[in-house]
Amino acid sequence: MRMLINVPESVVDDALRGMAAAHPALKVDVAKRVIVRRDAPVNGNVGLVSGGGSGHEPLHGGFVGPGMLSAACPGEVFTSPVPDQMVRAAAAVDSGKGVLFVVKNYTGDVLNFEMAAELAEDEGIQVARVLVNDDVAVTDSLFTAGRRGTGATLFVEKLAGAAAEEGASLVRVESVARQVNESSRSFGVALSAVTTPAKGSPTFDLPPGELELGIGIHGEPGRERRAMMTSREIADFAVDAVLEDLRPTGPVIALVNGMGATPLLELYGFNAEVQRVLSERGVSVARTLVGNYVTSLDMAGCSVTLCQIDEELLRLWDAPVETAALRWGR
Amino acid sequence: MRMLINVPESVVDDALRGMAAAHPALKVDVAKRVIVRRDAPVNGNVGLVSGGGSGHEPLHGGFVGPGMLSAACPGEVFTSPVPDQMVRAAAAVDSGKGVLFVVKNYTGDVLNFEMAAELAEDEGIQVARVLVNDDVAVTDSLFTAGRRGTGATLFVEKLAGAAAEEGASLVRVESVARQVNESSRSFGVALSAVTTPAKGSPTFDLPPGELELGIGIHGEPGRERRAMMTSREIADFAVDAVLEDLRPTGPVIALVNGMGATPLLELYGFNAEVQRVLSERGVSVARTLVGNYVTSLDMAGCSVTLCQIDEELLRLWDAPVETAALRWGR
Amino acid sequence: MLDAQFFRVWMTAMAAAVEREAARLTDLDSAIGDADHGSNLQRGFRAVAAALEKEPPLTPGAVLALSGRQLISTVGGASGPLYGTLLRRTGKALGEAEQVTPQELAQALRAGVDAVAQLGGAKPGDKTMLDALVPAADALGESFEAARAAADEGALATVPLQARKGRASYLGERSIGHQDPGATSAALLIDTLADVAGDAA
Amino acid sequence: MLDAQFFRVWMTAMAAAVEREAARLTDLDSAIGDADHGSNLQRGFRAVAAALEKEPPLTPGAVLALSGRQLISTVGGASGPLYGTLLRRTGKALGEAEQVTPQELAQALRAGVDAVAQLGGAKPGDKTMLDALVPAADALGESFEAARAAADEGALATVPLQARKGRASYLGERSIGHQDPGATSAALLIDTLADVAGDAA
Ligand SMILES: Nc1ncnc2c1ncn2[C@@H]1O[C@H](COP(=O)(O)OP(=O)(O)O)[C@@H](O)[C@H]1O
Ligand SMILES: Nc1ncnc2c1ncn2[C@@H]1O[C@H](COP(=O)(O)OP(=O)(O)O)[C@@H](O)[C@H]1O
Ligand SMILES: [Mg+2]
Ligand SMILES: [Mg+2]
Ligand SMILES: [Mg+2]
Ligand SMILES: [Mg+2]
Repeated sequence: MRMLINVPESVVDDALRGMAAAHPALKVDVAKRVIVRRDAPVNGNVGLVSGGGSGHEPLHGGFVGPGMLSAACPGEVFTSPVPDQMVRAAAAVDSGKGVLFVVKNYTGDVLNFEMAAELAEDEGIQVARVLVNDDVAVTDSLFTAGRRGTGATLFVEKLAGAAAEEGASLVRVESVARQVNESSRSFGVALSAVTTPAKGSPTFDLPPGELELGIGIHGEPGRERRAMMTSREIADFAVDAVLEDLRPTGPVIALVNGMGATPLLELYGFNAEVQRVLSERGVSVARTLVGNYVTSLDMAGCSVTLCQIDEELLRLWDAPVETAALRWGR
Repeated sequence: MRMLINVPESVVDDALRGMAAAHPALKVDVAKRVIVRRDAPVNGNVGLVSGGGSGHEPLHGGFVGPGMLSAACPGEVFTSPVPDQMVRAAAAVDSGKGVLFVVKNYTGDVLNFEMAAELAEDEGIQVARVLVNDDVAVTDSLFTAGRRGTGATLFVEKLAGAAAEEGASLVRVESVARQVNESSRSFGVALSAVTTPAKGSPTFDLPPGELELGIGIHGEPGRERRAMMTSREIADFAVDAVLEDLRPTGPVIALVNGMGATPLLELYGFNAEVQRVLSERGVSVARTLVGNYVTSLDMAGCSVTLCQIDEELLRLWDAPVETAALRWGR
Repeated sequence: MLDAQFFRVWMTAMAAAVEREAARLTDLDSAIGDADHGSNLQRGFRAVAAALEKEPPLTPGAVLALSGRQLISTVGGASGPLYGTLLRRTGKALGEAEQVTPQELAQALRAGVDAVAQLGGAKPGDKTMLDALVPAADALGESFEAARAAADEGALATVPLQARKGRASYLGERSIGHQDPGATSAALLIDTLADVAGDAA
Repeated sequence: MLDAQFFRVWMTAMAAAVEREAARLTDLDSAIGDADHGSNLQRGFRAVAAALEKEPPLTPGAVLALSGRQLISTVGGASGPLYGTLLRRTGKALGEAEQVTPQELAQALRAGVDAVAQLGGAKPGDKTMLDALVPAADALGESFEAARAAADEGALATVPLQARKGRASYLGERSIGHQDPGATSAALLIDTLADVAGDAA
């Protein structure tokens, strides 16, 4: 095990203590596992709450702050949080205008947020929910749990967060979130497997010289294994997979995302290839974000997420955001 | 080889093209390998130029922008850039108030920046140089090339950059940089070796269950190999190594830095331990930065840098910065 | 007749069984999931055991309802709400009786299993815990040992199936050839029930 | 007498030798450095060969001076300025003569080596390229073959040394037992010189 940890059992608690120390703008309840922006509830604003298994940092805790999430609920590593956390988060951020849950489409997240929504409504909090399901590697059919939520989560949280910060109603914030999700698609590739603290060894065996196409963010194997491809070939494959499903008719925002262990140097090089293929396909790119944002612990690899935007979404993208991991425009 | 690249030879050029596409606020000359803030030269301001081998991203290119570097010169992977790049960068950012070169103390960087300074002065540019040498793992003696420059580079670039942005003179910017370097010390630990694109296999062999103490940022082995330690033990060791040399008499800024492949979840957990030992040692921490900032490609591991600050340095730290990798306070 | 004590022993024995089998469950989950099923249940059933010890409920229904609530509040993931609902709804169906017959338990378990199917939207054959739970609930009317056999068989029978629910469904055909972790832990739950019933008999 | 052609052949042969030995130089550098010495020199000597081909300089001094400038502008790292300075200063010391004697080359090389020592602050015994270059420059007065032997021996003799300059010095005692990559490439440079001189004779 090559991990910078104490014991597997305390990984999430330790990280939350470390976050609390690093980010005075966050209220971090380590025991209850809720990360809330310090000024919550913000009068007149809808609360935006997300959460999911840990191991995807900076998602979600790194996106809590003005212009993005009001609160995040980190679960155990790769395990969705429990309803108690979400209810607590909702109560902490509700200013009376209601709360939107941003839920990545995994059975665990869906079920736990569903229970939480019921409980929160019992407490008199108005709750709406939006499912993020952008991963084109999974067919959205009766024969799967539906497309997974991956990179588009960042877009949903940023854009709906900007709307919430402007004082938009719950209906409006929810509709922005839904539009963003419907306008976004992702595809991911792994160059190595993941080692979770609990398991201590790679979740699958990927010999050097091979890669997994169509992976998720939980160390699950992908849809297909292939011999190693170049950055150029991977970009062609991933972008085409996204475009085939998204069929954008206007400009997009691109997220060129690292899975955690791929150096930024390689990610930027990969971005050059992503931009090349997009321009070859006649897709214009309004904004690009390159970095490790929606990660899978120590997995090497990358994903591409495209979100088709209109003027309003572009305005919301450029709106100020002030979180641990995304900041601009104040 | 588990790399997201085309061919090893084009890694740096590819990355620069990708940076150019992602960051419209930067002028990236891919062929000449110079990254300059778009509004350079800024009238009335000293230019701040750094550079070094690639593979440490976001250092240095990710730190170019208002409030930090004016320009950066990326070399080949782990190879310092050539004087031509630095001269070009100096010419691009000099507004007549002179240019400060921030040089990490490696023989290659020192020699190339030295040659560049001579050439730039021949062209009528006033140049000062500051060496960064903060790594306490290397004894600063006649028997070594001197302490290496690692995490403190970020502090020097941020704080001297803030001074330059305020219009301080070259003498003043240089003296801030020197003070910051003298007030900073680092110690690094590797949980895995590095694989450079050129070599394609790990630079040294580190069996799981062992770690290297006192590593640099170029895949060099450390001073000592030990059986795996916990996050707590590593924090004790690293912080004590830094404190022994720094002996701070006032508050510090802490950089808890990932070497590239260590998940943010683990880094935050490590930060909790760093804060614990600092508080046990009676050191008060004014600000903390956690993340992958001064990296070594795909190395797993971390480093701790402490910089003792006074009120003026703290003010400069909090001053606005707007770069790809560090942003706040505008 | 089965009293509150019987159900407490069942839950405690299940907690011990999960400790024993956690690594195996996580291994199964790493083949077609995210390598956490063992530690998820460990966290949950430790909390169940602690809660039952702290304030032992006095009726069979209350034991299961409390256990289910503990699972919901501590496990997370897919299995937390699903197992939590299974026990809570089974417990609810048992009502306030101080003792219940095996027949009543069989009926109540059927209600719990139905709730799981409704919550998760899965059917037998989708390669989930239902592949062990549904046949077990059917056979429990007959005997504890029949339920054990049915659950074990159901879990084994997930190997050749292609998953249609949960994370394993992302793998498409690559999920074939692996035993479902949730079906395996469900069989463990029924096995433990049969063990406890055998000891009590 | 050695003319410009001789020096161009030397540099071109060195470029070929570096291509051949690049992996070995990088391996040596990975043991006690940062695994780039081979690719550094490859990049540099490819540029040297291209520049000499594009506009062949007409004097020995100009060949070396141009080669040195190319290394400085393309290599980076420690070896770029050091090898660049070596060739530039050796070239400068040769002046504008169209032909030079081996003795004159030996003297000029000594000046180049001194410049390397001054620039990098290293002395023989510090486990650097100087451990091959200094004895080679000393022996070149005698013969090309003596210089080859001295350089090779000097490179080999770096194995037991503890590095005091360059990256390898960070390793302290762990640098002992490895041959210095720069001393190895320096020996290659002198070997190539001796080869070319042997072919020319
Ligand atoms: N929709 C569903 N209905 C019933 N059982 C399900 C469903 N989805 C998943 N499961 C069960 O949950 C098990 C996985 O549990 P666990 O690993 O603890 O949660 P997660 O998948 O969130 O990591 C699967 O093996 C399967 O038996
Ligand atoms: N101060 C110095 N003086 C002379 N030679 C040196 C000095 N420092 C390093 N070297 C030589 O440079 C070699 C390393 O070159 P190279 O790997 O290309 O550069 P870098 O160390 O910057 O990666 C060493 O093996 C050593 O022979
Ligand atoms: Mg899980
Ligand atoms: Mg180097
Ligand atoms: Mg699981
Ligand atoms: Mg080197």
